[in-house]
Amino acid sequence: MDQVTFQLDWLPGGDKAPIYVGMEQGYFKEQGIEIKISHGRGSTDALTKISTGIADVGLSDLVALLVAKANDQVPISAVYSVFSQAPHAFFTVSDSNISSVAQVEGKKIATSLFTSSNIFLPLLFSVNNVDESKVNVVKANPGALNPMLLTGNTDVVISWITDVEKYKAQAAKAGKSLTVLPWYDAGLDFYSTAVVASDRFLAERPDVAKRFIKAFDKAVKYTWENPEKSGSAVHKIVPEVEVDVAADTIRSIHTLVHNDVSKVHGLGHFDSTRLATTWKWTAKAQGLREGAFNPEAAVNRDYFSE
Amino acid sequence: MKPYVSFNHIGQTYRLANGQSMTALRDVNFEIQRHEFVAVVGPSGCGKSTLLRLLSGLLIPTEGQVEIFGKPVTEPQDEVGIVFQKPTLLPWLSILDNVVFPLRHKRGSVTPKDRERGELLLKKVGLESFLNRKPDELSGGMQQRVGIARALLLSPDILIMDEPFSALDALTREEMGFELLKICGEQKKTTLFITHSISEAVLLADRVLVMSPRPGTLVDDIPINLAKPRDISTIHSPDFAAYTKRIRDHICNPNVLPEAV
Amino acid sequence: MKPYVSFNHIGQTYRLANGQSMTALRDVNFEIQRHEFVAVVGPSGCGKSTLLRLLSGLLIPTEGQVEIFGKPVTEPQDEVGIVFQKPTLLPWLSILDNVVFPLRHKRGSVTPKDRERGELLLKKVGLESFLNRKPDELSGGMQQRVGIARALLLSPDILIMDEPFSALDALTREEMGFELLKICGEQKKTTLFITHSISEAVLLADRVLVMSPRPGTLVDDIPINLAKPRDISTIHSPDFAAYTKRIRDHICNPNVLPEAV
Amino acid sequence: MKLTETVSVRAQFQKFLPLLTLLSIFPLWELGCALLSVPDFVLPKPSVIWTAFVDVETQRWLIHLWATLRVALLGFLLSIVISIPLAIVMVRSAFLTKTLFPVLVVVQSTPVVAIAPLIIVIMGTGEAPRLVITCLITFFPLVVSTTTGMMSTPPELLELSRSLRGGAIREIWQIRLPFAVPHIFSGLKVGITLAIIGAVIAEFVAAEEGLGYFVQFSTSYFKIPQAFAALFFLSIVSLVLFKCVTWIQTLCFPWSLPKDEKR
Amino acid sequence: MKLTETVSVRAQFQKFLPLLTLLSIFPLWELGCALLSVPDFVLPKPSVIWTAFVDVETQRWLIHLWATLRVALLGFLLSIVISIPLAIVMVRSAFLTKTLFPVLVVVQSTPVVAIAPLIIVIMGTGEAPRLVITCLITFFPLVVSTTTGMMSTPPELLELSRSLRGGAIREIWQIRLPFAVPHIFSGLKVGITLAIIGAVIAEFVAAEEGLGYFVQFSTSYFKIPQAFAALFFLSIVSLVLFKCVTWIQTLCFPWSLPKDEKR
Ligand SMILES: Nc1ncnc2c1ncn2[C@@H]1O[C@H](COP(=O)(O)OP(=O)(O)OP(=O)(O)O)[C@@H](O)[C@H]1O
Ligand SMILES: Nc1ncnc2c1ncn2[C@@H]1O[C@H](COP(=O)(O)OP(=O)(O)OP(=O)(O)O)[C@@H](O)[C@H]1O
Ligand SMILES: Cc1ncc(C[n+]2csc(CCO)c2C)c(N)n1
Ligand SMILES: [Mg+2]
Ligand SMILES: [Mg+2]
Repeated sequence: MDQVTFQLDWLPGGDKAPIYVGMEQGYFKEQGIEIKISHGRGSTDALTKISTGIADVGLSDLVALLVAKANDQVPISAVYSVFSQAPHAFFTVSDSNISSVAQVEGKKIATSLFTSSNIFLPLLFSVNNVDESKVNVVKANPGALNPMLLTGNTDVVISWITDVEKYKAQAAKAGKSLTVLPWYDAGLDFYSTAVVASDRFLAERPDVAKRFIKAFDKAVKYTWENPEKSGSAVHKIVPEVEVDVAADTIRSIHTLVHNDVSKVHGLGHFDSTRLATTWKWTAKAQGLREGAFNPEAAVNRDYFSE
Repeated sequence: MKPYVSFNHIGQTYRLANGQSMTALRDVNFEIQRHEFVAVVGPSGCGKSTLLRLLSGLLIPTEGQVEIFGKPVTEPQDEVGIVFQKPTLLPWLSILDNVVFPLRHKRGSVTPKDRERGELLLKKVGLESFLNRKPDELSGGMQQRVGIARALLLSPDILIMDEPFSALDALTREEMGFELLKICGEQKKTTLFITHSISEAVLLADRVLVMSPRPGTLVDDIPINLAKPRDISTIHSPDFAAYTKRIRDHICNPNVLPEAV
Repeated sequence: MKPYVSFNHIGQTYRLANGQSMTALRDVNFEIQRHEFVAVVGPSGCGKSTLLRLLSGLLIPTEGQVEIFGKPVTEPQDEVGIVFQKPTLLPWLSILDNVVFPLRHKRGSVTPKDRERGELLLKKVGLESFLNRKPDELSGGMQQRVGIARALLLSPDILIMDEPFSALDALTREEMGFELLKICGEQKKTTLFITHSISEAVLLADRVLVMSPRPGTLVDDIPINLAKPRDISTIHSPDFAAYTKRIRDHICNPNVLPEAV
Repeated sequence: MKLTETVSVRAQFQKFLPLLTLLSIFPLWELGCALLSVPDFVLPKPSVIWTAFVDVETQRWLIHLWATLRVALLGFLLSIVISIPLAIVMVRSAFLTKTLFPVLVVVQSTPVVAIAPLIIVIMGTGEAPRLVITCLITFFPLVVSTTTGMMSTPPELLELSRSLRGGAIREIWQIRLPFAVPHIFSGLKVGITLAIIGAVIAEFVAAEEGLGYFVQFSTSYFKIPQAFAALFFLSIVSLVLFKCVTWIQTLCFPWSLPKDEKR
Repeated sequence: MKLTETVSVRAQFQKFLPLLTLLSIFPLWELGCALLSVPDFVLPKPSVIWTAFVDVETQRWLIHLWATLRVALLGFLLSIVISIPLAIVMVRSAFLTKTLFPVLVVVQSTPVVAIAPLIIVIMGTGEAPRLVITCLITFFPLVVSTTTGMMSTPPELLELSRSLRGGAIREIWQIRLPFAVPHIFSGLKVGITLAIIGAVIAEFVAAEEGLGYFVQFSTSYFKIPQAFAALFFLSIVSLVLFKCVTWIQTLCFPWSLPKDEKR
């Protein structure tokens, strides 16, 4: 059995189901791989752990990887695209009468202190002709966002649609219903969560890497075909995650995985043009020179073939 | 005449850290008249300091009652000035500030006039050139004298002094003794004075109480009928020798070193 | 005969907290022979305790040099036992543990035998029934006696005692004085003994040093040629009276209270 | 007879009065939340917290509890083992004080969350980084209070030691340290609560179990009552450990308690 | 003449030796990182940190610095204002001690980040919640050390006070508090570093600027050298504030310093 340490980019949940599904369905065992999962605290944390050899492979936002590579040549490559759309979204309560991104002008928006969403916000505004100076953006701890929204402390919050089920559950208890305005519907169109691997892992155990990705791909497909079973797979390994919340999450982020992009280019594949767009947006948002880094250097297509 | 201070069948039993208890005083019974100067002598550990703490109201007797002018003493009284056996100075205050501390502590602030009075008292105890020193820069005897000056600051009606001159040399001791007598006479104080010096007790006191070893009881109560005002010539009177002998007979070997008292 | 202890033109100037400085001793110059018992008397604040701290090596003189058997004293010496003016007991140790503390502090541990010795010494100072008490449960005089017992524990060659009997009553004081003489005689100790009692100094010492007021200097150095062993009858000898008078003439008013010393 | 019984009942009551006062917080809290209709996702009512508490299996609680407790206690011990010698060294040497103290201040005031990646890279992902983080958060008050205690030893006791030529080690061991016991325990009291905070913060940064992890997990799922149940559990743990420290002091160093408390 | 000059040069050297020793960390660090080829995103070399430092405009630094400093100092003052009276109250009343202390322990051992929603909903996202968080993190060591200091006042001094019938307030004010000054300052020393930590942690709860915010911000964009530059800045601030506390003690309460330090 080959040991592989898998690094989550956050705490366990329905959006991380594939790795648990692969373990529960025995896909990794079939490939002679034993998985050890390490929880993460954001993409940057995951990247650090993978780059220093604490984990071999894991999840990270592709944008975070591009930034990290542009800033600091981290020895990591993206090998498999999980979410080909970005999960960033505005959440608002239904009675606020905000039904499009453009309507946030003149409103108060609460966002997490440190989320990649923040860097794309100015871009979103300019694409949708929102006057940035007429929007009141406040930053707070992520745990406080939904309470702020539900108590009327803010009109809109910025979150990810991976979290929408958690928001909905709490909103339901407060007798409110949630409106979700994904940014991919408002003109922001790029890759998001990907499987990334340390270059050392790829170089030293190329065969293991290939087998891992094969199994992972199988798990991704299974996950979005069987949300309920996938939810219980997560629950079995992490009892704190409830089956139905996980299943609902899997269902609610279906479009992040199965969408026009994946239809055209196939699940898991990185398309050069979309990759270039992703970097262009990122560079612009981060104030980096577009030519300073070639995004192709951040992906490695040698280990995944359908 | 109604007694000014009275100890009514006082017993004091201390609780010890190890859970046991120890009787320090047993059935102590005496009275002090107004303006009387009473000296207490007795062996080490017999309960003299305990007596002082009882009269000062810092300690409530486990048996009996201490009364000042008929009122039971249940807490410290305003009209009492105390010289403790240890100097008990505040290390962060200068000598002068230590002397005027009772006023600051009672009233909240001191006026320049109070400080003048403090200076005067420090002069009386021979420390006029040490006003601004800190206590730990003084010798043992000097610290003791600061304690005496402090007790006199409030012109208390009742003075309680626990071996106030024990760290002083012969000359200073004698000067301070007569100074004390003068003050007590002028200001009509009632005084309880603990000492190890039998001759000092006889020379200064109107009455000498003699205590037995632990548990302390009174073994003698001797009125000293020597002429007043007392001065250095008093010690040459034959009565003086008789008194000291009587006390010495109580607590000392028959031919004890007289001056070692 | 080579002097055992010598003070060579010693001067001591203290630096004060306020930046000024104060001369406590000036040109003090004397010697102590082996097995000699030297008493020091002098007014309060004249520098007696300073003298003690210099000999004990706790203080290095700002001028001159203290020597023990020809070797300059630059740090505390093993063969010295000290009784401080304050009892200086460790409040967290029992009385017995306080007495055997020097052994524990020097050697690291105490044997049951050491504790027996400690008990014996406590018996000698009359505290055999207080072995397991804590210091704050003792009277002032009792604490002082614990300090004396502790200084004797290591059978030091040189004993330095700062008013060791000041808090003791006449009887205890006398008993302890003769006990001390016996120990010093038997164990051939060299002793520096600070006291305020002139008669005590004459009765116990082979030589009495008399100091002047601040800044302290030696004003007289009086060999006491009274017969040995001394006992209570010594005080009746005419020489005794002469000696005490000579000292008293130095530091007291002409007709000072003799027993108040 | 009757009288003493009454007295004893009253004494018992007196003894439990603080506890009763404390417990009276809960009905007030419940009532306040209900009256002001505070939503449960802001401040859950005690009854709701209780429900959330029993909803989680006991075994899960115990797993999380044990993970946190282990790190907190080991980290606390580690920080004692480090800080007392450090304090001793600094009491002995002014040079080391001047050199080490700024380093300690820097270490203490560096937010561990910020250097967590560094710690994890060095120590791996096991329990070690959490121990180190706990220790980093705990040690400083211990060093400062031990140093302050030892420095305020009365000079006459130090002089006694010098006169006996007991040497530096025994001066520390037999005089300064015993004298500093009350202050060391004041440091330990602060330290034990910080050790728990430290363990929790370490779990925020890197952990797969523990009460802090569970709080974070619950919060990220917006299960606020569950998070409060975990916080409540955490408070109980803190109180018990705090009590243990004072209890050790009472048992082993009764003389170090203020006189009033001894009675 | 020559001799005294040499002595004075040596004295100067002695004085700066600790500083020199401390500064020698940097070349060692630089060298160590280079030799072990530690990647800059794990532990950047001092030279790289320096570059990152100068790359950020001075004005940005000042904005972040001022935001953190303001909250740390105000929160610190607030916690002094709260904890000293609390300590006084607890020294006076055993009942209040027994009732309040558990509450304080609970408050102290509650990770503030976990109750962020509560704090923000009640106080918004302005400076107020950050002040409160700083205060919550800082007050406990202050309360404990002030209480311990006041409780260890020698009984004879308290007896002096009682004999003068100065009353409870003057006993506290003129005897217990002055006696406790060394211990209060030991609490303040711990407190000032915690105040900075507190301000930084508060910036994790809600902030738009500040050094702690900037550290996290830089980390989240993988600008590790920049994060270290901010951490470094933070350390300097801590050292300066810490020095200020000891300096205030030397200036206002010279008698409260250990004898050795006075010289
Ligand atoms: N706080 C205390 N706790 C327990 N026992 C005490 C306490 N204070 C005094 N004692 C005991 O009570 C007895 C009398 O003590 P006290 O201090 O009154 O004696 P004293 O006559 O003043 O002696 P001295 O002349 O030596 O000062 C002693 O045996 C002492 O051990
Ligand atoms: N640590 C110190 N700092 C400054 N001055 C001091 C210090 N110790 C003593 N002195 C001063 O030195 C002088 C001599 O003090 P010392 O304690 O030697 O006197 P002493 O003869 O022992 O007096 P006493 O009989 O009152 O104990 C005094 O004037 C005192 O003020
Ligand atoms: C990979 C990954 N990183 C962070 C979070 C946490 N998170 C994502 S969005 C959000 C709120 C505001 O945008 C929070 C807290 C997550 N779930 N997944
Ligand atoms: Mg007494
Ligand atoms: Mg002296």
